[in-house]
Amino acid sequence: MAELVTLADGIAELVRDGDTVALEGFTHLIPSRAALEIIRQRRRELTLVRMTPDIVYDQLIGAGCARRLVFAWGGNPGVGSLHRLRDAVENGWPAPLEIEEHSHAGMANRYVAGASGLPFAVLRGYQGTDLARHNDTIRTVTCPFTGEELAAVSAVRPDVTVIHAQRADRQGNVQLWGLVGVQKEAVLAAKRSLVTVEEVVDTLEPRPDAVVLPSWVVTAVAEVPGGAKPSYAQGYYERDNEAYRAWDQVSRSRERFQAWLSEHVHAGAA
Amino acid sequence: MAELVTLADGIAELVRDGDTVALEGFTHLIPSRAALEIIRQRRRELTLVRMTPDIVYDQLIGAGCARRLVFAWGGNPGVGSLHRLRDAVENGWPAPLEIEEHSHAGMANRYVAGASGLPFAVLRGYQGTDLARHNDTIRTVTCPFTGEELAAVSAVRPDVTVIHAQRADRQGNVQLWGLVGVQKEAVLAAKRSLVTVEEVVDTLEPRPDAVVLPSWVVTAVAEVPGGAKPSYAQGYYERDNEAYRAWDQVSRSRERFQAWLSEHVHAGAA
Amino acid sequence: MSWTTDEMMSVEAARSLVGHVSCFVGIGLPSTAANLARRVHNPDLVLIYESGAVGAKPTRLPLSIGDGELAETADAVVSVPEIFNYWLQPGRIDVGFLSAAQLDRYANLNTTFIGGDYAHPRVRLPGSGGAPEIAASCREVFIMVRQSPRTFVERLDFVTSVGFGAGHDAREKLGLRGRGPVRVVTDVGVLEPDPVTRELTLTRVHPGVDVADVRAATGWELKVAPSLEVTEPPTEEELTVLRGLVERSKP
Amino acid sequence: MSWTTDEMMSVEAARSLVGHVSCFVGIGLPSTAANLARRVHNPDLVLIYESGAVGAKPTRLPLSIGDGELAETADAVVSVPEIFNYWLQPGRIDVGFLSAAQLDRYANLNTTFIGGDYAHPRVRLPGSGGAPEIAASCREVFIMVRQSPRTFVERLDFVTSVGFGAGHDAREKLGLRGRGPVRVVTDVGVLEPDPVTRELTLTRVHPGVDVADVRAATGWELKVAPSLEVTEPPTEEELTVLRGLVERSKP
Repeated sequence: MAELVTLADGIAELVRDGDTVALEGFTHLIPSRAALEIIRQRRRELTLVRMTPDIVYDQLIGAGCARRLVFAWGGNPGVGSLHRLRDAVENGWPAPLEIEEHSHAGMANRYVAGASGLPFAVLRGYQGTDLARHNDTIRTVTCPFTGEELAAVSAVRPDVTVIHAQRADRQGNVQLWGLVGVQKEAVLAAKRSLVTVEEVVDTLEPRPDAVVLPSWVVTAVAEVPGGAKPSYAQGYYERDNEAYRAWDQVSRSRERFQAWLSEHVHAGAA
Repeated sequence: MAELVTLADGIAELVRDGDTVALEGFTHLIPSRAALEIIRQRRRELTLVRMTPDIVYDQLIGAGCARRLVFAWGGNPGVGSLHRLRDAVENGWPAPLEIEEHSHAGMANRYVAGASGLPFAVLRGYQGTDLARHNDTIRTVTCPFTGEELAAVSAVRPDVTVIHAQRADRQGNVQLWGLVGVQKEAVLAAKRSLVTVEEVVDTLEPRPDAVVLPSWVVTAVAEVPGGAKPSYAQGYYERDNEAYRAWDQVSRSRERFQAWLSEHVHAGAA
Repeated sequence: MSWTTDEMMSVEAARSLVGHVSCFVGIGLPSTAANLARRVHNPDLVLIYESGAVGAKPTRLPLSIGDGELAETADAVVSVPEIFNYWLQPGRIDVGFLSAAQLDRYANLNTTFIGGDYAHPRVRLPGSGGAPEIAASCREVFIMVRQSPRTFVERLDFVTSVGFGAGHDAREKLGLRGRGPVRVVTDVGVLEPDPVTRELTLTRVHPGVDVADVRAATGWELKVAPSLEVTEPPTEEELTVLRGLVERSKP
Repeated sequence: MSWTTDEMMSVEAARSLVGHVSCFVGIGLPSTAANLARRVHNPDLVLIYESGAVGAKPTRLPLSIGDGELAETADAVVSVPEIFNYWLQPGRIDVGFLSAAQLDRYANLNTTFIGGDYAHPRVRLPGSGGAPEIAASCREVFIMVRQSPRTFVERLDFVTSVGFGAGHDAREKLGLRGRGPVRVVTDVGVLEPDPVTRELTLTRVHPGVDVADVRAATGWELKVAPSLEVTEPPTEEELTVLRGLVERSKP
């Protein structure tokens, strides 16, 4: 059964140096505050997994937490580049970053395989592209009925998955709704999981388009109101598009980024 | 976009002699009235696909509509045998019945493969059982990453899938909720689909645990209130457990079954 | 209070669920035992039905695995593919609860046919349903079945679900990841697999049952544990709750 | 009314959506065109976003493919694995709408990197996202991209998404089932694949554009259709709606 913890304790307990860590939330419910806490606790050598790295991974990469990035689309949605990600890949700053790159369909199916206890997943994908040339987690498999050759991707099994949800009850059952992305699969594929939530409530009222993760498949829940900002939490607050645009400026130079780090993440740290 | 039709027209148009037909609904929302209409229209040589044949397929088989049965569990839930199914398999009455038999996990994944446009699905299943000995749609596949051998099942692609749902709107968008079984997959795997609904409404209010099938993936919708009886439609009526018990008596003898056919299905037929 | 052999079987099976988090429940005897356990022995037990209800809390025994009350009281309702792929297959469910028409000494199960051959069976049974993968993937499997020579057979007519195959490490060699059937609860006693050979061994008889009765109800030369125990009789609470549950579930 | 080249491009792309049922929409230029089409050219057009919104009806242009309004106005909201596996992969979506940083004469696309090599790129781009499978699986693909020699290149630095591979029947030989990129709409004209070689051929120029301008904006020796047409200028309605949409979507 999931334990109710503080964010700091949850990250301290569940995210360890060298871990493979997935922070998921497909444009909605991105666990932004949890990412900052990982930076604040100065985790190192992480393999970061995420379909759309977004500004949360730009921050983690710029802060030097990552050794490797597993992803499908690394941009600032609707704005442009992730400058810290680019600086790491193009210039090795602050450290070289290995990349393991997939399509969305491939990444989604890698989580599905992980959640299903299978070593791989099959899809129609990658044919004719250059992606498989640089990635050993993309291979082929032959249909035993038709002889057709299809793409195979290896399962993703994170050491820990972190997601943000709207609610949990006091028993640690988690409820999220709206665009629910790949979060169920990412939690079920992981060895451990931490869910930050907008609020802990007595009872989870059933909602349309809701996913419920029962307490017994979640390791820990932390109440973190606003934990997805500047992403959004449907029913709580909207996406702060201006903050995404502003990040473009902050992240363009190493100096401004480092100033932001000191001021917004490490200031007041113990 | 789905067309609104009468049940008789929908069956006449979409279910043809020799078709592979899936009637789905896993213990809930079973399209019982549609099954009776198929019998009434005297379809022949059907390949009937269904995870749990239930009394609807007992009726279709007893009435001589089926050439082949593709299934995973053929009983009267909570009551006992399907006597017409047994009579066909054990004694070839009213005609020999070929069977293609899977586990639930295998059948569910065959629909998933069909809905996904893949020729097969991979699962951990069947190892050590006698099922694959009698069924060429169960084979093995080797993981291209780990070398592990896993079960492979071929996709199911029905010519037509028939399901029952609570509601549709006038544009033919379909909404079902509660235990939604494998109906989405069965419709998306099929070439054509017919959905019977409790009612056609102006607007589909969002509901917890609801699945929506957009009009453009459904061929036809027929308003058939009570169309799932003696199964149930959550929010409309409960399961008529007594009718399931009573079927045991009706179906035990060929004579009583035939009397039931004349009286309840063909009486008043054109 | 006196009790029937079926009641003793349900009570003893329910007791087996103490200390477990989650249970994949079939209909019939296993459903009675799991629902009794949630009332008396393990109130937090998570009941999972293959119809897609995760954490169902039925007030009466469902006649079918898809009774409406299962969805209405569940923590989460998911599709049938999801139940098998995301919940059962990865081995996250503690206990799978099965019954069968035939069982052999290695706890392999037959629910497919009896007599004749596959193409021309004497008695065609419902088939596998969820059983093969429940038997394969749950961390442990409990079996409930009334003991008789027709049920406890030397050789199955069909292997629908695998227990320990041909014994010893046959199960592991098949790549099955759950521990397999660790307990068979019958109306006369309890059988458990030998740690080495995996052959089912009588470890417990229910009150009033002689070992000779159990042997007579077994279609093979039954092994008996040297330290054979006698099951604790049902308590008044167990019987009261069980009977209330059955009563409430009558049509 | 006068108009910009970007406006002409959006209007012409929107017109391409007449007669189609469903469109898989990316963000940026394709989103503008698809939303314009739903307002002017094809009110029933079903917009599908990879974030899981099927049948979204946004009132303004979403900045991200996951803006809340997409889910709130959708006919159905599904998970990301489902969008790719059940909706995109089987080929049930009519049109996939893509853009790119580089495109070659066979309409193969690069959104991965420019310059240097994969391990040491000069400019690292966002990567593939949903594009490879959109390009593979939609019944048809429309591409929107501003035409310049830096974009319309002789040779891609990386093949992220396949158009017609090396031309002729290369696409079919790869097993891709959708018809591939049937139209490339740019700010200067429209290119379509030659029926045999599949090489992109200029079939239409926008009003006021010379063929020489288009050639100058193309990094290979551009083929031009003998019966070159001129695009109808944007109507007042098209421009009014487009501008309203863009205006409403400003931060």
